[in-house]
Amino acid sequence: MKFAVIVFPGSNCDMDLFHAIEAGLKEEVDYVFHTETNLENYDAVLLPGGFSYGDYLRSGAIASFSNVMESVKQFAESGKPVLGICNGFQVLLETGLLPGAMKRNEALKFICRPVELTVENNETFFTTSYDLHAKVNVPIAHAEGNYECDQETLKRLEQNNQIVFRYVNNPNGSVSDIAGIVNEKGNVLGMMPHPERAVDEILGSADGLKLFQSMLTNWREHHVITS
Amino acid sequence: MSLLLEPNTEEVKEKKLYREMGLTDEEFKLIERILSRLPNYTETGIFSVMWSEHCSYKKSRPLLKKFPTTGHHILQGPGEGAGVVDIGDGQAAVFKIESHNHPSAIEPHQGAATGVGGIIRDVFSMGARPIALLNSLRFGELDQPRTQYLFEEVVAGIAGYGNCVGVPTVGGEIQFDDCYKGNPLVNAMCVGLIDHDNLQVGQAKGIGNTVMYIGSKTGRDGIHGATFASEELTDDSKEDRPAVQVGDPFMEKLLIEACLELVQSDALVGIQDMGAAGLTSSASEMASKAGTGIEMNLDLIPQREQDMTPYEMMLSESQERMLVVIEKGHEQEIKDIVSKYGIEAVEVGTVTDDQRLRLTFKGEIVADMPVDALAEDAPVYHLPSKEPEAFKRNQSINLELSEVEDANELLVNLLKAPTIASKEWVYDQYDYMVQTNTVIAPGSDAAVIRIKGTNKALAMTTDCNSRYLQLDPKTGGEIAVAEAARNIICSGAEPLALTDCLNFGNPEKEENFWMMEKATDGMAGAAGQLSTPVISGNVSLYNETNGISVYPTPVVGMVGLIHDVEHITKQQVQHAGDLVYVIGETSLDLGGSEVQKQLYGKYEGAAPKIDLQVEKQRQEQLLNAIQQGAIQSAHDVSEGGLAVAFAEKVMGTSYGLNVALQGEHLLELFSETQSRFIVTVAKENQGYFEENVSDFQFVGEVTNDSELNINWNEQSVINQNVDSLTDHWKGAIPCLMKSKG
Amino acid sequence: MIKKRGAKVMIKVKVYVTLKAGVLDPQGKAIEQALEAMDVDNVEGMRVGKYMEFNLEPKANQSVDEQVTYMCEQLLSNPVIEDYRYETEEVIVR
Amino acid sequence: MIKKRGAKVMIKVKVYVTLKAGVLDPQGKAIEQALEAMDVDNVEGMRVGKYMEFNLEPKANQSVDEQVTYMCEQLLSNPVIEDYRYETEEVIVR
Ligand SMILES: Nc1ncnc2c1ncn2[C@@H]1O[C@H](COP(=O)(O)OP(=O)(O)O)[C@@H](O)[C@H]1O
Ligand SMILES: [Mg+2]
Repeated sequence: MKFAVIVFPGSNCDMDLFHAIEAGLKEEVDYVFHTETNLENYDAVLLPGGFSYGDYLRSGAIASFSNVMESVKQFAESGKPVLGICNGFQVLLETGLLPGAMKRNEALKFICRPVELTVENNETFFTTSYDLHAKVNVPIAHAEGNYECDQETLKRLEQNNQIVFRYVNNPNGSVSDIAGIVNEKGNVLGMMPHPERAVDEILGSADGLKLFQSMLTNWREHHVITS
Repeated sequence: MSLLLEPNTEEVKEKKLYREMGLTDEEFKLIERILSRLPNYTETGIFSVMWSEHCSYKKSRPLLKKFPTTGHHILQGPGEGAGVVDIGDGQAAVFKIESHNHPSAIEPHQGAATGVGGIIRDVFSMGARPIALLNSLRFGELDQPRTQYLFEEVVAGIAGYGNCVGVPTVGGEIQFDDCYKGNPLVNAMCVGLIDHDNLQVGQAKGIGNTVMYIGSKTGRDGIHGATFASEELTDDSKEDRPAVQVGDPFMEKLLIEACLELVQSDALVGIQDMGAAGLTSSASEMASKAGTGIEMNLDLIPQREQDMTPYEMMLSESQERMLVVIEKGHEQEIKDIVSKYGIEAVEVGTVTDDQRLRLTFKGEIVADMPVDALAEDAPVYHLPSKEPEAFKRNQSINLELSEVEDANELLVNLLKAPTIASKEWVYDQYDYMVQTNTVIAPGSDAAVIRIKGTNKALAMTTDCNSRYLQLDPKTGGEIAVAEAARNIICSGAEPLALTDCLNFGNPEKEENFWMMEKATDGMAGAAGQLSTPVISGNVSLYNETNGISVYPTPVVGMVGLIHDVEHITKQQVQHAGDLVYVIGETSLDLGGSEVQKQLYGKYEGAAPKIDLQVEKQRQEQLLNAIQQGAIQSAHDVSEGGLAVAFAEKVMGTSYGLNVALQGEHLLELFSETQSRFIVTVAKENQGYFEENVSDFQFVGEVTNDSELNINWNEQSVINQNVDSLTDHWKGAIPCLMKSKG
Repeated sequence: MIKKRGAKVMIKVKVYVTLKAGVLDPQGKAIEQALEAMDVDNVEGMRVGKYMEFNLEPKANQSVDEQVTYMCEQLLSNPVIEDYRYETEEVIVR
Repeated sequence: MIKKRGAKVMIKVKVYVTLKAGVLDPQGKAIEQALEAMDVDNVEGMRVGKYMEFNLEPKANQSVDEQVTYMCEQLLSNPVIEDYRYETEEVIVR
């Protein structure tokens, strides 16, 4: 399986994500620069965390206009998997690939710490390796992770089972403890916590690895492996 | 400001305008002699910043000479952007610490942020990828609204910058004492990783080569910042406000990636960041080091504002700018590399053979000075010093000892003292995990960063207990180095080298300079004894408000090598049933201790003694035992003594401790005797431990009932639920900050 | 407005971006609390937004309103949680 | 203004906080670049500031200007790098 890690100016978790795929999942992965327009050779697109364009104006806002995002939209529309982590999630919201918006954390401070999540939906392309309602330990590191959406949207998210991760102890004020959501098709996941920071016991948790493993397993099921 | 308004050459002399720039009459005469003519306004400004203490070390150089700076593993000592130490496999660690005290006192958020930005540039300008940040902070008492504001904004500034550039902030230290009220200290340290063959130098080699400017445009930011950093803060310092510059961490991140790619290009000859004194210092230092000269056309400098004068351009401290020298003819190659990152590279000058810094502007020569005069020949001052009255008194005082009514209450109060209390409120705001190498996060003795693709890891810490230095600067200086090494050892690492930031008051005051002499004596001695050469550092003087100086605060940043990640050791206990040992005997050392502050509200008496021989032996034995796998957890005993150290070994865990101690006076439980450690050892390793480590005392066992029980001469003096201790310890700072207003 | 020689007419645009009514404003709340801590107790409904100023060089083929609206909706505000309004004024520069 | 029964006169205050001239505005710079990327090429001098709105209940012993000035200098702006200005207007609530 071949992954693309998109690199925006100011992305700073791109290398971590790259490492998680290469050393953790042991699959193929490339950096794809924000100026690129061709994603044909990839089976999954990963939008990394960080501070694209310095988080200026609104986090993710400026990045959502970069060339590569046009291709990412098409990639997503074609049903292929797109994962946005932290700033990547914010980009997906600003691009409209996912509903809602991010506000500054309730406490108005950047928060970096390991948090506990519950897996609310283990039937998505990204979560089948988790048990339903499993408690997983994955770090957060953000200043604008306070997820906001109107009541209708929230109802829809709940009805379609689009809420994939919830915080056990809401750290940032997110509506209904939301930590991660998928689009209706289920092929675009955005989450504030950093699974790529939890792929190695020596760093405190490997719970994030299952997310990438789910992607691999589900991709294989749809692709006869020729070799 | 425009050219026309600038004073002419005669006015500079007659009106003694050079004084406002920080030059003395003698220095001005010297400049006249060097040029054999009068310097014009621009030249005077350039000399004044290059000859400021911040850039020239004219008052501290004689002290810095005492530091041991060499060793078989030292690849680069003081003199470049940062020091470099070999860590094997063709890799090296690059690190340096720097102060941003005065800017932070005026504008805490931007002052701290730009301090972080500057030290990161020092590291990647060596060709190294920045892999960790630390910071050492000093504030007044945290119940003061002004202090709360400074504290909150400094932390936010560090977080805002470090988090954005994607370099994890993994450690540091914070001390609160009234002497820092008006003059907080903000020291930032950066550690980088490099392959030997990527090592860069800030040199303008090769006559005819091209000088290029990379990064943000030049504005009128921080003009005279370097001089400003070399003056005392007075109430009207607030009028110096234009000296405060704003950082752009986004640009810095782009610069890091662009420069690390540049380093791979053979066209790159030399690179240096435009730190203090911006274009002036980078250009003259690069030329001076290479024995060449530089000619620059200021019309080509990218400018953010209209009608900038040569004076303004040369003295601007706009952030996120680099100066590079490249082989003639390869300009386009460089432009192509950096433009990928949306950055501009502009030809602004050439390397010449006449060892002069020559600046042209609108077709005229506006400055023409020998580079060595600027970078090397600043007058060096050997200032007079005098032993302060207080010193002798403190050595002879014998402190009256109050009985400890309630050791439980005293322990809780110590854990709630901001200097000892958990700093979680702070590092919660720092991204300490980005780059996914942080094996030991903030909250243990030293932070540990693994090195991907190897079995190795780096341990790092900053330390300085300035209370000891205030009472006895030499001993305090020794302790600062020893404590840093202790923290490194406890994490399972071999101390490699150190960087230091000398924060002192006005050196023209004889008592202050005496403090500086003694402190550096102590540090130099300890650095030698513990084989941790000084490979970089920085000096920050005039840390005074309205004549009151801060305590002598020579912050020590140390890096150690963990040869095998298996050796990584935490401060917290690991298993119930493990044996608890104290290494080193305890005496009644209360001078400068936290318990003295608690009970008597002041520091007096003699600082704790330290025997560096003993220190070294214990450190070596403990490290060896760790490397042999005989140690489950290790923690050094510092502020608050054994009682606090025992608590620190279990707080935040589900474990407890049962320990029994003997002594003369219950205050010994809180005494800050040096060279002590608390370790836990698995039963099966008891034999090995007791044979190979000396000066140990078996004191008890790790339990799993999360109770801290301490018996003193068969009496139970402390029995506390660990969770409630943890709440007090973690709650103290958030609580003070909430009551803010 | 008489156009001086060499001078150039520009449109000075001021954009105000605020959180939609009903969207909780953590910053506004924090400021109100800080004010109370300063014994300012007669403030209510504090809302914090963004204020942007810039000069726009008028274009022949596009009205100022068209263009500013486009900028606000596309980039300067996030319609999901924010409202915007703007003011324009002719100024003569240089 | 005639005060209706049960109604209450409040002062609606609008505060504009901007970076002092000459102080680097990285955010403004980034937005300009983003606009260029969107082919908006006729914008210059983008500066980003804060905008705050709130209601103030007039006090007998202190003028509105005194109070707003105090708030702006103490909390709402950072006098070291920012300027502020404000507008006030009487409104009747409830
Ligand atoms: N206290 C010190 N101990 C050792 N080296 C020092 C000390 N102060 C400054 N230096 C060295 O002097 C050189 C110049 O220091 P500095 O001006 O702070 O560097 P920069 O120009 O990068 O800011 C650096 O190599 C620094 O490591
Ligand atoms: Mg320690």
